[in-house]
Amino acid sequence: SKDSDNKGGDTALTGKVSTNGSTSMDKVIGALKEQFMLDNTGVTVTYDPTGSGSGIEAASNGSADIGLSSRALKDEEKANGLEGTVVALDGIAIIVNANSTVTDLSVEQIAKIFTGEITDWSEVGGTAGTISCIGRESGSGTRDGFESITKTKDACKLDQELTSTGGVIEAVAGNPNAIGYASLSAVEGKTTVKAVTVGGVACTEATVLDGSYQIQRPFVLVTKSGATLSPAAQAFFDFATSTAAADLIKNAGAVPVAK
Amino acid sequence: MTAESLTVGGTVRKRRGAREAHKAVEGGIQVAFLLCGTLTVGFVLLISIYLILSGLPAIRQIGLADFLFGRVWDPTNATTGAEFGILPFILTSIYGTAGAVVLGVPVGLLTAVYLAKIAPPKVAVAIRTAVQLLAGIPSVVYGLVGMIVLVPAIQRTFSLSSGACLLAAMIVLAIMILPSIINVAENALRAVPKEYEEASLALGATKLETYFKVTLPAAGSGVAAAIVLGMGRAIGEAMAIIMVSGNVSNMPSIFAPVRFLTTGIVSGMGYAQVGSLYHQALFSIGLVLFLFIMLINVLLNVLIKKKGDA
Amino acid sequence: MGEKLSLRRRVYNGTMTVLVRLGAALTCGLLLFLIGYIFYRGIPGLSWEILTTQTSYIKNTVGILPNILNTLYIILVAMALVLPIGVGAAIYLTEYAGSARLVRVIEFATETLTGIPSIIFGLVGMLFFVQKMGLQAGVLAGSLTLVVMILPTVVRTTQESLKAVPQSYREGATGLGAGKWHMIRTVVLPNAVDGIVTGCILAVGRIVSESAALLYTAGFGMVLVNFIDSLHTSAATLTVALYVYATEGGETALAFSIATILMALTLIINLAAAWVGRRLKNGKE
Amino acid sequence: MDPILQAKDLNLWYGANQALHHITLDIPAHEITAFIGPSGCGKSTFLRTLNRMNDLITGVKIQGEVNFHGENIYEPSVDPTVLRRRIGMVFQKANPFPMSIYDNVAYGPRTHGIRGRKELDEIVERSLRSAAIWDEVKDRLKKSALGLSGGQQQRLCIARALAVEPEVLLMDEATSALDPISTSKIEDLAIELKSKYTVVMVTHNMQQAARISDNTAFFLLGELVEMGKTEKLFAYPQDKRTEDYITGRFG
Amino acid sequence: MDPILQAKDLNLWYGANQALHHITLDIPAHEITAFIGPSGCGKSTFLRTLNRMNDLITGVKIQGEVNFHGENIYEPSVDPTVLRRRIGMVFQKANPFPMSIYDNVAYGPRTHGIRGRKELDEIVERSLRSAAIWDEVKDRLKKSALGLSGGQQQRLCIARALAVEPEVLLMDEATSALDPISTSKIEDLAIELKSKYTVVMVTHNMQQAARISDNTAFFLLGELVEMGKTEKLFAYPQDKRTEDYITGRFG
Ligand SMILES: Nc1ncnc2c1ncn2[C@@H]1O[C@H](COP(=O)(O)OP(=O)(O)OP(=O)(O)O)[C@@H](O)[C@H]1O
Ligand SMILES: Nc1ncnc2c1ncn2[C@@H]1O[C@H](COP(=O)(O)OP(=O)(O)OP(=O)(O)O)[C@@H](O)[C@H]1O
Ligand SMILES: [Mg+2]
Ligand SMILES: [Mg+2]
Ligand SMILES: O=P([O-])([O-])[O-]
Repeated sequence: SKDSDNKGGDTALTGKVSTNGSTSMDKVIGALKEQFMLDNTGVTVTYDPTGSGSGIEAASNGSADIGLSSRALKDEEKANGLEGTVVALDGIAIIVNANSTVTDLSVEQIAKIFTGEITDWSEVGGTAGTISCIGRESGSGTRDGFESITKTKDACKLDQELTSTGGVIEAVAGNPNAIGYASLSAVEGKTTVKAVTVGGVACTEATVLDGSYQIQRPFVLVTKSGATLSPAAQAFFDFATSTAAADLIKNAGAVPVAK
Repeated sequence: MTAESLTVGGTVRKRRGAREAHKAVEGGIQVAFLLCGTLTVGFVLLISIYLILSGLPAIRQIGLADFLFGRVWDPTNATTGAEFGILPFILTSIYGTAGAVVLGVPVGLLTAVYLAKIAPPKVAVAIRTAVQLLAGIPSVVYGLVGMIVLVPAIQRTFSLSSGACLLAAMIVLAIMILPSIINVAENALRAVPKEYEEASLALGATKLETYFKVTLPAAGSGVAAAIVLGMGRAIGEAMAIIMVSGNVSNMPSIFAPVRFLTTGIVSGMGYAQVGSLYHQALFSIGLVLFLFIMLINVLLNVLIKKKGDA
Repeated sequence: MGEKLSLRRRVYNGTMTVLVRLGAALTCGLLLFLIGYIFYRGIPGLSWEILTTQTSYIKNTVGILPNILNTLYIILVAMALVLPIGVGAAIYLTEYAGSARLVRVIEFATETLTGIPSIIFGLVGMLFFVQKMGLQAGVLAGSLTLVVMILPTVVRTTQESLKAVPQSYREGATGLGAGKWHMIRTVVLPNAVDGIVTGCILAVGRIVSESAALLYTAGFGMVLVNFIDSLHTSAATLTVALYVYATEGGETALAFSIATILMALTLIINLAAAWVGRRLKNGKE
Repeated sequence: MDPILQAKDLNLWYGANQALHHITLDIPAHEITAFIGPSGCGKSTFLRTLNRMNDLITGVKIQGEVNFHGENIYEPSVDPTVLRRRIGMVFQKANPFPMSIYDNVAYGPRTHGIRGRKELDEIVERSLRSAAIWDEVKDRLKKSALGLSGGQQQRLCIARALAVEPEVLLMDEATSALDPISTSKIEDLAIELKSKYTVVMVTHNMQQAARISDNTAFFLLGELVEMGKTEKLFAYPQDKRTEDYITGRFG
Repeated sequence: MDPILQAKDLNLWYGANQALHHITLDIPAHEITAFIGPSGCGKSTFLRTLNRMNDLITGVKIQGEVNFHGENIYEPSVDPTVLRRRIGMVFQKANPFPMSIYDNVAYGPRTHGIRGRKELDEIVERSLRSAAIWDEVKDRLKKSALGLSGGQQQRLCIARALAVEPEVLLMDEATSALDPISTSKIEDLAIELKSKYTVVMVTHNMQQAARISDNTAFFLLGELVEMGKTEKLFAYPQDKRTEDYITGRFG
């Protein structure tokens, strides 16, 4: 297939591939582009972690070759001539401070916490303390995924509204009473925060892939339907969606979907 | 001797061409420098025009009153409809600036008095160097330290659910405006005629009484200018406070996570779709911020002019 | 005559003395704390490794070489543009301008630019340089934005040093039949060079510490690219990288290491400006 | 009568330069004493030693005594602010504070702890009356003092000095910047004041010294050349240098 | 002989203030002409009209003519840089550039396009010799001119002016900041120079005018009161005001 050609480096690709969007995809895209650039030394792949909203827009107005979204495209976006290709699935881990005694929450409890119905950790089995909800800026794919699944759309009462996945992790790490949501890929391996089980199911690649972990969403590459990508961008796109990328994606903490 | 001789270089006729080329060069250079000079004016116009052009459409669509006085900012709410009220941002910016002034001005003025009147020259030089350094530290560094040190400290001290709040931003801003307040105020204090102090001392006032009851009031407009300058800095700061203020578009209160005009722009910019009303509204916020700054500039000019008159 | 001040006045004086010293001590203490804390957290993380590599997701290592280079590139491009414009504007104002009104307008514009917050420069830079002129977010768009922002610094310091050049030098040169530009080039500018250098150092300081104006004009790119490509490739400077690593990547240790580098740069820049400033003073005496 | 102020073998240095040499002199209470001498001879310097205003200048060194009511004011136990309250001063250049006329006069009393509105009102009125300026300013007490004419400003400064009820009033060329009418007002004022206060004045104007002072001291190059009753000193100067000076032969 | 410079009914205003009134005067070639008069009478102003140095001051308005070799230098077609090359100037305060002695003298020739090393060397030596300073500086040509004494600096400035081979040398109180020895060196120099150049000098020092000038013009309040051969003007002043001035009765 084409990507194996690239790997062989027979076709000397050159140029620049710009990607722009989801901050949750930081790890995944970071790993993919790095490998791709090792394989194709003539190509530079850039990644601007700006958020899913502007990633989708960047793809549509052409300021980036490939947009990155951590939520599925909406119908109206598709109608506007955008095409989404899922590269991976990602769990949205519900994270609490490493010192928290809470280990499991149901989706309903999570929803009540974020909408302000439950305000103290003692109500969900933790040590008493006012819960601090940390969420994402509107426009974030992670927020979109979280709110749709927990049915809390536009109803969350947040203590902090941060512009990035890492920001949420840091804020939860620094606050014993905090709860937040963040991409599984970014949470894996962190010791300062821990992911609670949701309805008894831990957030892992396996549970995301088999669907037993409910709070999940896709990582999407956004392109303009009909428009042709530059050879370099096309090669990167093909590489990212190929099985060859699966290990990279897995190592980055997400769940590859390529068959 | 003919008229020509003076104009083209007298006896050395072969230089006539060179002379004329030289004259052209002189003219060209003057025009080039003029262009450089007017470029600054061009930049100011560019900024004003772009902000107005890109800020007005959203305001027109949202409605000026709803935009300025709306209490809810929820630009992507699909359930109940998006809302674009920036009153929380405006008030937060005002409160935050006021807080920074309340915290920073006393410390700044006291330091200025110390530097201008009390400190031994060598100590004064050392402190002045320190103050300059404080002014040069990048704002993200303030934000970083605020995020790692100040925010947890506030949370623990006041047993809050989260320490990222208006107070944290006020403290960071207060520290950031210190250098400009100290500098301007110190200069103003030094400019107060010695006669005022002599008169006060001759009446039996102590030095400190003199500094606070005569010198400081006499430096009034300069001190005011220092404060206004600090206000301008505070209201325009973005990157330091985005890291400590919680970033939720609440109406301001001291322990609430809040969003400023500046941080509203920064955090929205990554997520708003270009061309959407949300995106356009961010430029409208920019326009409002710009108007605030212009107001402060005018104030500053008035104060400086007053100082010039006195 | 052994009479003493009333208790109330002694209390007032005592309190004020304490307050004034406290204020000064607080200012110094803050600075010492900031420097100390940042160095304490940042120095352990500094390594040759970090300074000379880029962040790798595969190897799971961090490095800030791209950001160091981006910062240098932006300094280079911005200074190369702002220096001639700023010095030119200052020369126009001090040496040529005939109309007092034009001078006032230009000086007012310069003052206005000084007061505008950097986020506004970022916004307009994005609208104009990135969107309108179609430059990609990168070193070029970022530098152009910064040129607008730091122009007043260069104009003002240059203007001051031009004014400090003795009028008698100008008269001397003119009396020998030198044309205006020749005179400026041969006797005025060489004597103002210290001030121009000070202005440049200050401007470099602002470039190094700037972040808000660069987010959407220079971008967040963390990839090593060569100078030419960097012009139109998203390129995060050290400050932007600090912001990204601190808030998005959760790399606090790395953020403090960058902060350490930035503090050291600030220190060097301040000292350099002070040193040149002193030389300027001595030279003119 | 005992002298209220007495300098004994007073020497003063600015850094390494000696500005006063062995000054010994008595200032009688309730009289006007004038210091005359050419520019730079040390009149102002000496005047300022009398209420320790020289303390404020760095590098000043003083040797000798100045006794006020027989007590050396340079003793460490003396608080100069208390001293200055009792020995007031008016400067060559009128220096009202940039505040209202009222606040200018009230400044001293307030500093010394008087807060009562009524009491302050009384002091302000009394001081302004004593300084012969009440009628001119009584309708604009709340206006800025900087709006007054030079002569009015100087009288305001005198009122301000009187408001703390000093015993001695030092005046350093208090009229030299004024027009003749203002000058004569202040001269009249000085004569009136001496019933209650002791006045010491530096003047460049020999006519003025002759007109209003009771005693005159003549300084030259940091030395006191001669001091005596004014009529006597001008009529029969004891020292050749004094004679040269008052007959205008130098200075 | 025709005058080399000729002012005709020259008026000059600084803004609204008229500083020169109807000056009409001839300056003969190869002689020394001195301008005298009390401070502020317009001597410098008039001198600077002769090579258009007043062009540099904003707000100056000039009416009338100055003819150089019969040609009006205020014609629009005249290039002032060419004019100033031919009418050089030396200022009251020596103003060497902060460069080496050599570069100071070479500045003018270089400005006018001479680049050749050897040619420049020659010009520098010749000019320094003409200014009677060669021997004092020949071993330190590469050293900064600011290291010279005041008198040497002034002679260097003269050398610098001579290096562009002017026809006229304007000197504005060129010796007033100098000690007597330096002054007499420059006076001797002026006398020597007149064989090749025309010298116009402003001086405050009447003895100097009397000693070295051939013609003297006396200015008062912006007017030319009288001009004539120096011996005659000093011996038999035609105007009462000239007489008062030169006998020291005012100014
Ligand atoms: N602050 C100072 N530092 C150093 N020297 C000073 C200072 N003040 C005055 N002097 C010197 O002390 C000498 C006496 O000065 P003083 O002002 O007392 O003279 P004066 O008699 O008041 O003169 P005038 O009539 O001009 O006011 C002068 O030589 C003066 O230069
Ligand atoms: N640049 C200027 N702007 C306005 N007025 C000026 C300027 N230069 C000189 N004047 C005024 O023009 C008048 C003549 O001045 P000028 O310098 O020619 O006098 P001068 O005879 O050279 O005096 P001096 O002997 O003191 O040098 C003076 O009243 C002076 O104040
Ligand atoms: Mg005096
Ligand atoms: Mg003159
Ligand atoms: O992936 P997001 O940054 O859009 O949450």
